[in-house]
Amino acid sequence: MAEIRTLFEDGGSGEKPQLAVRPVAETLVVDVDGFEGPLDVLLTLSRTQKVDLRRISVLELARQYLAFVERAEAMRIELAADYLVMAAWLAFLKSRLLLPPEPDADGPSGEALAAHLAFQLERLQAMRDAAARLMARDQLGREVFARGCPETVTRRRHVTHSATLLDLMQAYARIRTRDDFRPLVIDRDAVYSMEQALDRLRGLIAHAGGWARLESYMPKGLWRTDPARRRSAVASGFAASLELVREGDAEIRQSDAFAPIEIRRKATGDD
Amino acid sequence: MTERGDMGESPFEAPPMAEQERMAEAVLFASAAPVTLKELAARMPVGSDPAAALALLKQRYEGRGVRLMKVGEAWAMRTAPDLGFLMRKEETETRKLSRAAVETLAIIAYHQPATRAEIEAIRGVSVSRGTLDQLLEMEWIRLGRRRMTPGRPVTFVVTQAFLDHFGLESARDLPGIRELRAAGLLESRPPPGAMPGPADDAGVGGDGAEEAGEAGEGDMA
Amino acid sequence: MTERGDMGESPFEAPPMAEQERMAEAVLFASAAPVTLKELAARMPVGSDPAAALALLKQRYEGRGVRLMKVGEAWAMRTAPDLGFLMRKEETETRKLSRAAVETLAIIAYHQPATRAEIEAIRGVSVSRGTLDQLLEMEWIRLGRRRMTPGRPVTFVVTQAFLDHFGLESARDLPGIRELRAAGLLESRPPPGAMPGPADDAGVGGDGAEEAGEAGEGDMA
Repeated sequence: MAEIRTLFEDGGSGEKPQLAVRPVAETLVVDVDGFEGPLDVLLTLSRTQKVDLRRISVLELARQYLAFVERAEAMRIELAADYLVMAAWLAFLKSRLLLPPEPDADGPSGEALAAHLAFQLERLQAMRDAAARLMARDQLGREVFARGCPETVTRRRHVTHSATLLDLMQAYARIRTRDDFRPLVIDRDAVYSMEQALDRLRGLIAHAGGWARLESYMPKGLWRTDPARRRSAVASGFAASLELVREGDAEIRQSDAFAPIEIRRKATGDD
Repeated sequence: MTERGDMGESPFEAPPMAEQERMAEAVLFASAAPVTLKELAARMPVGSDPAAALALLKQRYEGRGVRLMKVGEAWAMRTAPDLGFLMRKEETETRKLSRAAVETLAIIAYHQPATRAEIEAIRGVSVSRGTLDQLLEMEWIRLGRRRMTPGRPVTFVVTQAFLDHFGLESARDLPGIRELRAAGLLESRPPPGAMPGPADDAGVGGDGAEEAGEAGEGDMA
Repeated sequence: MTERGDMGESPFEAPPMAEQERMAEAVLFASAAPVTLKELAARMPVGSDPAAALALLKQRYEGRGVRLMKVGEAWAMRTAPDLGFLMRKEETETRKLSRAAVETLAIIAYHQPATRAEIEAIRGVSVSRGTLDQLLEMEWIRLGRRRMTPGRPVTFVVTQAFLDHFGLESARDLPGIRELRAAGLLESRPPPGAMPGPADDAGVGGDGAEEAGEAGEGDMA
């Protein structure tokens, strides 16, 4: 719903009426921006009757409200839709209350509708009174005060580390599968170092008898199947074989260009 | 610092009641916010009876400048309201609530849990988003459980901070709530037939509400 | 001691002493900072004797959970020092073990006894002293027998506390590689390069079991 106030730009007095001293009937139109909806207007109008809300004359109230709407229209004040809806409804209620009930009329009786309106007004008034009583109570920070300098509760933290069996197994599985996780390691997977080749060759030819192809000493697995690794392993293996010969630990031979290179431990050598 | 061992021979033996009362006193005194029984129990030695300690404490502070007050499910030390005039210096600037906000707050407090449609049906105007936001921000209301009616609308209820602010033990202690209930003004009555309202189906979610009709028909002029 | 002289003659009669005590109590309770006698006198009704009120108050709180204390030239209410332990909240926070620690632990569990060099070879990164220290401190690993190899390196084995924590009867109950794979914890692709360690059928936790067949091929060298 649109703000009521904006609909009364030309008619507003600029001053919001006080709840208790709100002027009624005659000055309603100019002060209408102080109302919070049609129910509020009706509640204010009902005060002119100076009776218990339970004994209020709804018919009289309907007359007053309709007069209020007429005035607003006469002053070319555009009323919010719900004010007009309420006016239409009250006109209907008025006719129901004035005319004798038709025998075949359906829907609730005028009395039932009027009673409900009276109930709504009484309930709204009750809530306003309750709100006033609530706000009149002793309030924290106004009449009642909390501790001015609360002592802070220091928190002492114990940190316990924990891991589950699943964490453990997953960690192990991760290491064993060498998946993507390899922190701070320079990836040399595809490089078979000369040192590695030397170590391997030295260890193996020590137990070998005669001539054997250099490739047979190559590492197994991916070092043979993966082309990049194979290349590295072959190169390092050959370099290592030359190194062993240089050191006098091995002999190599090749029968022809591109023929297999063979290697054996030098008979006289010892390590 | 005294450790638990000093309290008794066994770590499972609760300290004497007088000592428990002292402990409850210290904890409540040190806290500006209400302390729940559960929190208190968690801080006191194992086997303590915080409820009994609080009962003793409440008695002790009867008529003093400071009182022990129950706030919902929690307890707090608060100055006696008759001495408020001494504390003007401590007074905190409270934001002025609009009439709409005050009324909305009262409706939620007295009717809780209340849906927005119910608030609107009572006030006869729609509730602006800002009003509820303000009350939520002040932590005087919070969302309750959804109403099990078509659309499952959210409900609003008042908070412990609300109770604390207005010095209420529970929402049952709201001023005049018994009389209002007895007068049937807290019931939700669906209107007979179509009644104008802020929303088309601002039907007040019913817990077996009665039709109107009992309100004096003879008084109608 | 009293400041009554400052007040001059008053047309008002000072409230009874018991009332003055209540007032001092409320003011000290609500004040954010310690309150001096002068401030107190300024707040209390004319003709009051704040010093006397404080003396009464001090007496009243003797031995209680809260006490009246002099802080410099001012007065304040403070919780009794022997109850300081109530103002501490012990919080136990459980944190996940770091990835490095879990991996190191896993390697020790599967390969025990394992030397540091072995752990590093398997993980492919050096093991920080802190990681091993943490696991030792948690008592999940302990030092085993020294390896009878050059340098006689220390070995690490898992403890009973470790087995208890992970609900294992022995380290042998740890699922093997085949089971890990079946459980979807291992990808089915073969590891790049033969890796040292217990194969599917290699007993877990042998005493330096022979893994020599493959040693020297993989990263371990």
